[in-house]
Amino acid sequence: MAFYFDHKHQKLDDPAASVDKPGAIIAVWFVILLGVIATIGVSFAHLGDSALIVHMLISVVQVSFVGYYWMHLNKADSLTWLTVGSAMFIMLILFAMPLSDYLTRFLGGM
Amino acid sequence: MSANEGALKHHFEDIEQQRGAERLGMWMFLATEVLFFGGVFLAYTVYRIWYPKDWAAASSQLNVLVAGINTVLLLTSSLTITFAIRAAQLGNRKALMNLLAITGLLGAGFMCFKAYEYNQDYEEGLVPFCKNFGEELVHDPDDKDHSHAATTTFNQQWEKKGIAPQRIRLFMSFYFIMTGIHGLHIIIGIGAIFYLWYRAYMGWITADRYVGVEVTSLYWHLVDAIWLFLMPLLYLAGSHHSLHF
Amino acid sequence: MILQTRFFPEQASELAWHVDNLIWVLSAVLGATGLAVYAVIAWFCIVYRRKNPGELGFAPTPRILGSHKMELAWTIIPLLIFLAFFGWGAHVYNMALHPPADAPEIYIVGKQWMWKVQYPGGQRVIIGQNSLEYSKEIGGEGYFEGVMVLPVNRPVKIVLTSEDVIHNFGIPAFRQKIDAVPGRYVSTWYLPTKTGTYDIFCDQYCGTNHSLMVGKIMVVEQNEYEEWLDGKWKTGPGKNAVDGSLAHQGRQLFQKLNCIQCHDTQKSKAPVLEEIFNTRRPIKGGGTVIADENYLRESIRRPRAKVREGWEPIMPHFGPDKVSEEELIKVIAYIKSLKKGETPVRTEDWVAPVGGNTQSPDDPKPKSADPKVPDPKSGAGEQK
Amino acid sequence: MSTATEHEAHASHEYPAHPEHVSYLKDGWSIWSWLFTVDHKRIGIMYLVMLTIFFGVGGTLAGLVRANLLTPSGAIMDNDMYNKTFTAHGVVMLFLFLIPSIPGVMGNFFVPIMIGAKDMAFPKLNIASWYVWMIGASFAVFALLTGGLDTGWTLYPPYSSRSSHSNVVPGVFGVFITGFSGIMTGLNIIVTIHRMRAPGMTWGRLPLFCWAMYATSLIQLLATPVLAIALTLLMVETGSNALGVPIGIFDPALDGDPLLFQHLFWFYSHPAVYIMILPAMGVVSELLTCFSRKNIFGYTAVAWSSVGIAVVGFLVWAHHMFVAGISYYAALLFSLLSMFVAVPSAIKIFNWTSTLYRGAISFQAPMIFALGFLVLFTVGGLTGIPLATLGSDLHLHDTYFVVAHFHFVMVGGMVLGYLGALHYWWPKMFGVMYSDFWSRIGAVLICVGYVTTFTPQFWLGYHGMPRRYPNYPAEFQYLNVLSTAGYTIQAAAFLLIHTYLIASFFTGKKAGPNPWGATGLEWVAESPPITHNFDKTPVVVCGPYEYPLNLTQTGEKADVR
Repeated sequence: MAFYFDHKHQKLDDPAASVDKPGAIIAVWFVILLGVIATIGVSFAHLGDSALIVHMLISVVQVSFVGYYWMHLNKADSLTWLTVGSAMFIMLILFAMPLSDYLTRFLGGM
Repeated sequence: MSANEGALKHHFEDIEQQRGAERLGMWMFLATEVLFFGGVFLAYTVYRIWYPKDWAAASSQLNVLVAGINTVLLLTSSLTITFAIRAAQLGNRKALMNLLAITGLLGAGFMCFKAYEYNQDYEEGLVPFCKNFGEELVHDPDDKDHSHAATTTFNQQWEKKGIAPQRIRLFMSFYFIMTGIHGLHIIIGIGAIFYLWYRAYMGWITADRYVGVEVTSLYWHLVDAIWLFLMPLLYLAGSHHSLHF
Repeated sequence: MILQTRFFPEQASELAWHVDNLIWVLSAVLGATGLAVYAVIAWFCIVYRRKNPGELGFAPTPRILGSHKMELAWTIIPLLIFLAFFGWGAHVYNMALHPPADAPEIYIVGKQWMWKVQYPGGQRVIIGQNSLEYSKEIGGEGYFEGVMVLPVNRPVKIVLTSEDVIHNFGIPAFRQKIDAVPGRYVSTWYLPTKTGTYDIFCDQYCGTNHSLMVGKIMVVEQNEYEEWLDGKWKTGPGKNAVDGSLAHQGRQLFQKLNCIQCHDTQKSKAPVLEEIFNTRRPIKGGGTVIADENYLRESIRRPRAKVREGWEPIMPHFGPDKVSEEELIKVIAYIKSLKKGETPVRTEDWVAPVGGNTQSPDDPKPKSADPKVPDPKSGAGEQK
Repeated sequence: MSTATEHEAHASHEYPAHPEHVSYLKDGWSIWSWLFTVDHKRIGIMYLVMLTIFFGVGGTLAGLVRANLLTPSGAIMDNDMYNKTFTAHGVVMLFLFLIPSIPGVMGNFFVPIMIGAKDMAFPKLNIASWYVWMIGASFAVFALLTGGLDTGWTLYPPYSSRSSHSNVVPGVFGVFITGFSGIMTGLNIIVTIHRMRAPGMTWGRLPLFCWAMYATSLIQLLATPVLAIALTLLMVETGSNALGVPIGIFDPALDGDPLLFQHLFWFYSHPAVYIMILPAMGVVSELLTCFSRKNIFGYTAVAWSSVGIAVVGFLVWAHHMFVAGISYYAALLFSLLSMFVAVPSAIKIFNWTSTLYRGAISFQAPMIFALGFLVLFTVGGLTGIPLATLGSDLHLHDTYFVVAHFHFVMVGGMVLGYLGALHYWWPKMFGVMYSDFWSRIGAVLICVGYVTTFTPQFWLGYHGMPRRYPNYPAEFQYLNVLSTAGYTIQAAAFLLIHTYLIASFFTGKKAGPNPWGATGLEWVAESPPITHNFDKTPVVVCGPYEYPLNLTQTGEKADVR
């Protein structure tokens, strides 16, 4: 007997229910491959420094496809989402706050 | 339930609780991994903002073709391991074993290309941990006919273009640290996959006991995802005019 | 020993007064809070102590689970108090960071384990207690503890950097400290309000003799200060080396290092450097930079990193082997002081060696910083 | 099906069946039954043994530091030796004692029992974490014994990477390894609390110690990897300098930025302060309720303030860098956020105080430790405010004021919490009771010792005496001597405590399952508990602190039995 007190977030763990369709898996693969081609293409398009942003946007899209379909976030319970969310949140802090120092250092002060 | 008795470890109430725990544990571990790479990504970002010119120049020394091939290999391996889960869920042992084997081999292929690339960097004197950094003789890109022998060194070319060699060195050390750590993860992943293959071979993975495959695939997908960020950051930091082999 | 211990530390600068007020109000408020909590705890412990301590089992106590009103109260009230502290603290910090425009600049270079102070007039003092280490730095001019001297009631700007590792230039009597970060300039300022001799500490751990990277700062009257600048009045054996203002020494270096070969009036190969300080300049490949100390520094150490628009990256880079931190400071001081039409002609012949005492009267120098003439604006003349 | 039976064989050989009703101490006597155990209780005890040793080492080093500061010119050591001593003190105390202390011992031992589980979610990972920690510790100890480390525990480059010629790489590598052990323990505890709770153990009935351990583990999981990568980069730079091919990742001479290391380092090391203090806070919540026979005042507030500290604690690290040359605006931002992190601690203090209201308070040793925690941690917390305020930090930064502040938090807070927990759960862990009289004396002595040691240092700091100075202006001597005197009191108290605790094994009277009449699930189990903690999975019917109703969480009567 198992007791989950976040059971309302807990999807019943039935293997047969969580089998992917082959088509879906392959479709995701194609999407990500397109992303790779786009990434390489961008770097030939002389965007200069803004290429960085475009690259990162493409990568984020690719990775969210991987996470949502291949890592089965689409079938995950809210606890898994919470874990992913908190990791992303700390990542955000880790980038935003040091950069708030680096990008304003030359300004001196008011 | 009887089929589950074996898989059920003594301290869990039932197989479902155990699956939940193992899956959650892997996700937590992945969160840790993300932060682990996050630190070095931050360091990279800071210097890329400070030294865009130098890092573009350094990045254009790297082998984009190999990087592209590696990306495809890794993506395909992620594809196959996703199919492996499916096979496990459907209890198709043969397919499971084959898919796992393919996944592992694709990973191994990735590492082979990586080794080739490291070796190439070493021969071009682009390894920052070696004395010969930037000192190898290379053809001067300015004189179009490559008739006469290599005359100049990277250091000279960088000096001429007003690029500080120690910043190139900084980039290259980031390149080796990042790809090195990532490669280490790949090797661990390959090990895990072949252990899974062994368990599949022994028939310990069945339709209701596939969580091992699932958590391993989660790990493998994360390694893949990190590569999707590394590739543009390291190999495509500068705008390319021609593929450099 | 007890008598040596002052109850309150000296308050020798304007900022010290502000910081002390802040600290004491903080301590009063927080101390009161703490004591109140202690009083309540003590009261409860006495009044509600278990009457027969032997018995551990059932003791009738009320079942109190909490109160949202009180939770809200002691969440919001402390927060507001803390935010008030933040505001006040930020105000003091802001004050400490921004010097008045006319403050003369004193350059300090930290090095394991000494401070090298350079005055606008070119006077140099080396502070630190491990004399053996720095005797060579001052050309073996004997062993003595240098003393940094400042005039009372006159603001001075301090520009700090370090040759090796991170140091921290702190003066408790001024209630102020700042890290000396290698590879860049950081600045702060003082307004001494009280004559006397105070401690200088290195507050950032910097190695074996970290605790010997200390010295004295002496705040004196204006006239004493000028006598000291002239070298008439000594703070110790040895001499205050004076060979023309910092900017003048920079000028000599400017020629000695052949900067003049390109940065000349003919605009042959490189831009003229007159009055570029703190102006915004376009750079090759888009973007602009403000030509502040850190940019000038980078443009000497790594000239080709950010090249001025319309010029070729041909300037060789001057590493620490070619130009030491102190020399770099001099050149920058010169570039900052460079007015329209002051660029020397390329054919100007012999220049004095840097560092020696070149007191020859025929030595060309900007008169504003002639050490022979006590000049109240000494150093301020260097400003644009 | 054949495969299943095969696997059953495989699995049962993984987990040999345990004889019922044998205390975990009597369940196997060989040394291997300890070294290869997967029992969370035994692992906790193994942590306890090693931590006690390292705490002794760190304390001795502290004694050397204090002794050297008796005279202005350094009484017993030269500068180099002093630098290595305080570095060793910092590294041993932080990475080998404070960070693994309560999570390693009480976390491992009691979290599963308190939530009514048979074991941690990943027993093998659990024992692995101990071994990993030992490997890291041995690297660190090796580095400290062979030539030592003279960088200070903060390891700032470029000094550590370029200028210091001591065992930076092995030392840093040791710290790097211990980090992974922390991650393993944290992961284990989080998953255990999420997935292994007994029937009826809702989040609202979770003991506050578990809440605190949950928050702690959250920080360990999400902050430690950043330290790991920072140390990796530092090792690469230091190594490259040693090899003569310098790479300037943090070295300005080669276009690196030393502040980047400080950012990455404090991104971990400030939350690490909460890794150290949060478990102690959890313990105090248990002790105060038990010894005043009261429900905790404001359960939800105390529980969520732990999580709040964990989250906001990530946003404030750069208040360690106000004078380090960071941008003016970043300084403002971090100072503002630092004010927010002070609030949850205040909430806890107020709630704990109100918990005492109308209680039936008795003053056994654990309660004295808890009250000592309240007093000392209040000082530590309040003196943090002047350091988070920009204007006053200008003066107090890197002085003894900082030293006193974080010792009040870590020693006065964490160590008191640790000792309180040890005294509270000692009968449960070993089934014996220590001397009541001597334990009270010891507890009081400790608190007196702390106050005399660290209060003078606030004054030293305000007068501007910098950290890490073996020699100092003569006028500071008076206060330094006072501080050293305080240290001797502490040392005596620690010796006393260890004496009577060890003596309790031989002379102590046998303790019942519930010597304090406490209500937590751990007091329903035998003392010492059997290998699987409970005969049958307990069913929780009420909140953790029903002292007024005198009910344990299983609904039994909570009197001494």
